[in-house]
Amino acid sequence: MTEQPETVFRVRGVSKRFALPRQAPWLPRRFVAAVEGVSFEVLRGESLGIVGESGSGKTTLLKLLLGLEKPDAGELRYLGRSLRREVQVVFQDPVSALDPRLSVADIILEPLRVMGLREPRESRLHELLQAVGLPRAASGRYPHEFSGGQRQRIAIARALAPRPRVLLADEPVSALDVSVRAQVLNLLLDLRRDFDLTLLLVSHDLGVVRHLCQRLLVMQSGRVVEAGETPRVFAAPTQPYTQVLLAAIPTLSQRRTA
Amino acid sequence: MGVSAATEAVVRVSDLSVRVGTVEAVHSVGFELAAGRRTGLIGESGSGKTLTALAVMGLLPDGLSARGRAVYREQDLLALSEGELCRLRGDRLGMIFQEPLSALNPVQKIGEQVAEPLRLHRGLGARESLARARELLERVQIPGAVEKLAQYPHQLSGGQRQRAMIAMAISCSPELLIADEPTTALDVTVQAEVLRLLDRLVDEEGATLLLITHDLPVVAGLCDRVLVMYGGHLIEEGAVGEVFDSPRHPYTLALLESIPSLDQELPGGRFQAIPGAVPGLGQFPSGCPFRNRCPRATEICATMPVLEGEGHRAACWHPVS
Amino acid sequence: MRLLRAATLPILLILALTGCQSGGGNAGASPGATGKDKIVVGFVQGPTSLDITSDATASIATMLRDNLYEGLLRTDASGVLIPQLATGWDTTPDGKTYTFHLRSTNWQDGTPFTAQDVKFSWDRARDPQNKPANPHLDYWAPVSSVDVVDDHTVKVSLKQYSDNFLFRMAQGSAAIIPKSTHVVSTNPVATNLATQPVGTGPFKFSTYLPNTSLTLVRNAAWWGPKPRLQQITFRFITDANAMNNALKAGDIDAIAQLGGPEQLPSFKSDNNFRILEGAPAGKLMVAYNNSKGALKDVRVRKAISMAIDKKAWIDGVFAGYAVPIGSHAVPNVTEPYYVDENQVNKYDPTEAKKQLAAAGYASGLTLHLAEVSDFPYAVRGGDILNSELKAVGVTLQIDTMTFNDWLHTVFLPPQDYDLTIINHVEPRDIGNYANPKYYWHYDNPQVAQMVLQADAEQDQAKRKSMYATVQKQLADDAANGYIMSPKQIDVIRANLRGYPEKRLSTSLYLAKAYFS
Amino acid sequence: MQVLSRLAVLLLSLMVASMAVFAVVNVLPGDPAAVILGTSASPQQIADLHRQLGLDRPAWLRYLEWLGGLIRGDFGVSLISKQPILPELQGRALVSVPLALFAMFLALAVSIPLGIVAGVRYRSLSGSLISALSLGGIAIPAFWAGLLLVTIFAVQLHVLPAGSFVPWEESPVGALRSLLLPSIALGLVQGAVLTRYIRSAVIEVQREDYIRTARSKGLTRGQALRRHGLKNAAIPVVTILGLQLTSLLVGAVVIENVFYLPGLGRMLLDAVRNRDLIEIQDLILLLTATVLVINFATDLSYRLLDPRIRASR
Amino acid sequence: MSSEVIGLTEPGLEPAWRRRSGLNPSLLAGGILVGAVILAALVSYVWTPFDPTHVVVSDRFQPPGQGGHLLGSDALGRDVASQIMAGARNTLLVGIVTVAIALLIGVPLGGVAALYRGWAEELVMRFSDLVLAFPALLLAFLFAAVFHASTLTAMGAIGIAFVPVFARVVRGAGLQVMEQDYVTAARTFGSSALGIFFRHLLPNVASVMIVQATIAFAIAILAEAALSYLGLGTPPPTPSWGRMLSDSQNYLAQSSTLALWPGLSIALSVLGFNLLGDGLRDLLDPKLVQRIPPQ
Repeated sequence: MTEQPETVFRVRGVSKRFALPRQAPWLPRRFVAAVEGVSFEVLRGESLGIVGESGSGKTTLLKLLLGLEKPDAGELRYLGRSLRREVQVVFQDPVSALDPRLSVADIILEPLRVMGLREPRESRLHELLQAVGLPRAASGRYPHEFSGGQRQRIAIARALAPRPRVLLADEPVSALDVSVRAQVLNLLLDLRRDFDLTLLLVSHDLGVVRHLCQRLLVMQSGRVVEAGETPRVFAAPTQPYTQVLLAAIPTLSQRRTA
Repeated sequence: MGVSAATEAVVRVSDLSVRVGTVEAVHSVGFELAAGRRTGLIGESGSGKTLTALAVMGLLPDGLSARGRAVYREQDLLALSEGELCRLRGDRLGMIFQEPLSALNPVQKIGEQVAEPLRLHRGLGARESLARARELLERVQIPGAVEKLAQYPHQLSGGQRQRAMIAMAISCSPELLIADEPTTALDVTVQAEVLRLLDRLVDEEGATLLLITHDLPVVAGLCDRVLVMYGGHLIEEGAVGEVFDSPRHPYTLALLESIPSLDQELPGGRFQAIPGAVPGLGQFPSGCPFRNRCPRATEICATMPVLEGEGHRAACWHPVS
Repeated sequence: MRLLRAATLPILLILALTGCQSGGGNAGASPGATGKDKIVVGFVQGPTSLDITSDATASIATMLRDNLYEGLLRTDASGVLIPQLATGWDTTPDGKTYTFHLRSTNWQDGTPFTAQDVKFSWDRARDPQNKPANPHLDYWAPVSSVDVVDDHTVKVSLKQYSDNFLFRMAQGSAAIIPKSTHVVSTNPVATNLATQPVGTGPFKFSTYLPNTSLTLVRNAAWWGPKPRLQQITFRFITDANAMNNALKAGDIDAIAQLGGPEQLPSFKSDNNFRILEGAPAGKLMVAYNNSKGALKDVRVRKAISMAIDKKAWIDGVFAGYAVPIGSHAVPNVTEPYYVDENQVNKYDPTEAKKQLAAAGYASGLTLHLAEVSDFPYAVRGGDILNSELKAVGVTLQIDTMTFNDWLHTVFLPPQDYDLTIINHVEPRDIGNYANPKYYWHYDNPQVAQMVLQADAEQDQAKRKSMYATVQKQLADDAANGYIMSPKQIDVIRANLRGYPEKRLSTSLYLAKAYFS
Repeated sequence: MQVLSRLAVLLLSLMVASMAVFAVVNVLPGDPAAVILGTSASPQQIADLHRQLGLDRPAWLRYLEWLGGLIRGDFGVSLISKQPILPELQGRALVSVPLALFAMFLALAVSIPLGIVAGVRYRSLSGSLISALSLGGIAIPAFWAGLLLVTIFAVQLHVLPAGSFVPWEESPVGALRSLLLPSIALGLVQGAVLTRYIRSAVIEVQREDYIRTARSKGLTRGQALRRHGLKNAAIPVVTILGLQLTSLLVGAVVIENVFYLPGLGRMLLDAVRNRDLIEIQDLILLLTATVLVINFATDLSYRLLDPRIRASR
Repeated sequence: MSSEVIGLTEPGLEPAWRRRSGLNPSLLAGGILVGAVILAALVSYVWTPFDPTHVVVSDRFQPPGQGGHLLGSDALGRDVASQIMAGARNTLLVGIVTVAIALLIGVPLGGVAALYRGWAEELVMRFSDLVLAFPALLLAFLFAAVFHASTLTAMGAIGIAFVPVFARVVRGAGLQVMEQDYVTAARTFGSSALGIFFRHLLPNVASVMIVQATIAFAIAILAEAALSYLGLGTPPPTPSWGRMLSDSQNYLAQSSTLALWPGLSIALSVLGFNLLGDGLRDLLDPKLVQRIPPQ
């Protein structure tokens, strides 16, 4: 591990603001800043967690990374060959993530179709289904026939289809039942290892981030307030907000004393 | 430990079943809510926990029906007329709902909504009840209570809305307060504040609390008893310490294990997973609803075990020792 | 449930309103808006202008002639000529000079009526340069000059004797209009009568709501016996059914020329109403454009005429209240030269097909019908014609249009059409066949010649035989598809008296009408 | 501020609508003179009318003149009757406006109670019955309803006039009576539509969480619906009400022709039949403007009812 | 109510209490009525009891059942049943053409608005606001005045008046679709707007469109009937229910059933399409169907 780690994403002072609806045509537009002056780097092969509460700008940051939004200021670069192909995403809501009108096969192969990648589709499909632990028979069925956890697997399979190098996961388990979350998290662990993926995990669940991510960014109101190695941040948070955040997490060991 | 016989039960639920159309979603659930105690009702989606609470309150949606008994002070709530129930609801029985934005009337001012139970049950006039509403909003620590009285729900933040809901529910000092996932829609830091507030208020009012949640740590921090539901069955019940420290039912155990620790590494570097998925309503297996996901399941599990034990009870043929 | 009871509120309100009138009279005889000295008369069509000298639309003459405007003479209800603004007239033996002795009276605006007005009116009427031109320029064709003898005497010189002259001077467009007032320009002469009509008649103009109603009020200064009615309102109701309902509901007191005779049975059985069944008047025909395409061929025209079952039309269109005609004349006193030509081109679909085949249309022919959607008879006739022509292999394309459109495309240039269904209500209008530019484009010089000769012929027998020849020729040429002469039917409230019965004149003279 | 902004939008919409009407009538099909005279008028006639209408001047000038005239209250002169249009319009409005309002009143008076009952009891027989009735009501063309009403009340029973109009100045009661059957025919259909919308709004609102909250406070179902549900249910209904008034206005056009009422609808139909383009232009714009103003009013009342509505729609 | 209560969040689970088994009664009734109209129209091309335009005056006002006239004969002795059958053709034609016009213009407009947002959306919405200010009948009047009344002007006007309805529905539903994560995902793979429109947006708004089209069909029937009744719709001799009704108005005294059949035909087919729309709505459960002002 003496090799100089390769940078995948370089983010320098990136800001993004959104216009609010005008009160009247003659009044000036008002804006709200979603991301403000954010800088960080994502290194090849690492898993980076981005935590923060609602409104902290983590979803906007994700969209900026995906190229779905353009930053108003600052520099944001993907340093690989093709952002489209090499960076894929898994969303929070397994219902909205899959087009209900398409079969599982169509959904999983959609990136290949759109990108015009010439690959034996059939065999790739089976590979992917196997990788996410779904039976072959799933390919002809439709999203509504699957449970939340299974749907999230389908979404992951789709993300893996173009053989990405970076996987962005936006709250991948928060919409799932407690008892199935671990399955999906384990799947992410396995895939990261098997496919040598760089993982960017956006989550408000610190417990998940704690075990899935090596490094951590804490966001508050559009800014990164703390960044560091996960164990270090958990053990000794330097910023007051991080401390509050960590203290707020209910744990089984905190018992009410009647 | 167990509930001492001297403690009077505020509500005694027995043999409560809820049907969704033709499907039974809650199966013969029985439990007691002892006066002044806080009970956590735990379960994943589809476990029937919310239906159980709504059945007790007589607030089941159209098309759903409840059978069994829920006795409050010698009155079976399930047998009361709408009028009799209305006299209890909002006065003796309070309820807090999960999603404060949709649970508040979007076109009525906060003050009016908080004041309404007081007018209804205490016969207060407009001015008096609004003054009381202001006090209540202050009590739930909403900043700028006076302005908030005249504001609409959409003008409040999520946490403030939930506080307003709580103010509304405790306005008549209810004996029983049911909180249905009161913090699920909130951010972690706000959740912590609201839970602290709830904790304090329940203490001050001396109310009996039934807290419904899927979040085990929340129960650990707030409750002294816990009920665990799965597939419409009550599968384990007991004091929080006993159930969380030595769970009997494999499901409870699995749930507890699936919560990753914040200060220890994962055992074997992996999250503790329960195989399979939570089945949909009406698709649970017969007998023990957990048997198709349970590592201990045998043939006998096709028959539903009864809830056994003193104080700490579990419904399992092969309980965790 | 309280809410349901709330829903009954409007019902109570409705009951209150329907009840309002129960006190007002018996069902069917409800007075409606009608008082003792006011009358409301329903008309199918409103006037297109209030200037009687500007437009051929029959309703203008019906409403305004004799009520508001007057001429030197008029036809009474039975068609006899009687003096009006002229107290009498002298004729020279050669029939070429008329001397009219005028009544001493005033215009409704107070200015005196003089011989100058007569000269002005008729000189204007016979000058085609005027805009709008008089629709009946041909009425004055025989006139060589109109001369003022003195204030109360006018002399009219004709180029030759004209049998129709006096008759025509009794028609609407020959009404006298004031010279000194209401003229807004002199070259060409234009008046504002279209909006502010002034005459010498028993009623004067009050208000006009286009397409709704025209109201006249009594002219207290009229020369004749004071009319009993204080006010006449002509209400325009295009829809025959609405008209019938309006009469039944008491909204109107009379229907002048019933448009929908199919409802007569229901009036017949009701004592509150009287049906005035007049003599047949008007020529309802399928007019042919004799100069267009296949219709140039007499065999085609004959074939269409033979495809038409007059009985079906009489029953289907006028509920039997019509008599068949075979040429351009009707069997009543205004057209004493009438001969029955019904035997020519009798209904015979087989023969019609043969004629079409002979003309080279064995495999079919498509013709356009210009259908005036305002006239129920035209619409119903169109449906019948469509079916009858289909039976002989002619496809009919129906182009519906308003009467106004019809005037501007069929009747007036460009006169671009194949067939049209129209009821010619002007009496003694056979002379139109002398005019090849008339919209039928019937061009037969012999007929033209004979029509003119007949009018100039003083001998009654000779004249009649000439007209008979013309009628025969028109029938043989199938100049138009002559079908029937509908009977003039008015339905009036039973207590209405003095309403012109069995009227033959176009005008609806109401100076003597009153309610008993 | 927001209201002012909406007002500005309204004025702009009126401008654009007037341009659209003017364009359709004047620009699209070529020469309006030819349109008026029909497809086969002689060139001379067309040229004459062309001049008479002032069509030899540029379109934008004529548009501005027309608009300017409208603002000054000069609606021009009818091509057919040669009468000024404004007084005619005013007289006609005295028939059409009360007709529409009367029909609206009837529709509301019937549909509000029925809709609420049907919504509250949507699972029971009475609710289904009202629902089925209203479904039938929607399917019945207003003019057919008018015909049936005439047959029954005017032709058979002779209790109400079959058609035509007694002017207000002649007899206010008579005028009301002549408007009654048309209002019923018109209100029937609109009432049926409204009933359905109120019903579904009430059903919808009863399923809302805040109704359950209200009941958890001790309100009965009925109280919860009255105190918390109805105002919320009114929000979608008010939107419908705006559309409803619009369709009432248009429905009045048809109904006036069934009953021979001298209203704006008859005027419009006559103008269309006679191709009185100036009158058509005026009338269509007038009705369109009314629709726009109704929409504006709906929008405002929506704001009053719903505190959540902000600058954006 | 929160979805938790009835377990709607559960994938693959239909709320059991909705009694999905068996046919939805609205759908069934609507299907039967609409089917009857379509059947009548189709059969009328090859067979009607009589030629619907054939006049036999001597046979007029036959009561129903008399002389082989199932529904009687009209004032000119034409067979009413045959005219009703042939009139169904016209009714369907008008419905199909108007809805097709509205779909062909409205769907792309709404799609553009949903896909591109910004000024394109603004433009589409302002345009549809403007057109909405012209109710179908008003537009039909305008067209009739300018182009001469015909079936074509009627269909064109009604169709154009429906355009904003479809544009708005597609936009509304489209905006919802565009917010779905699967569209975001498609964008991350580089799907073009057109690709998203055809692959994701159109299939997902299809159910709304179907329901909306059914309702629009019903309104179109009413509007055309009203126009024909006023003489601004289908010209003679093509049989049309609206015109039959206006004809029958003249003979209410002779034959009261004459006004019954065409009115009933209109009402039943409108009812049929409305029921079908309701049934489809229950079946497909689209959330965004817009209301069209009737008549």
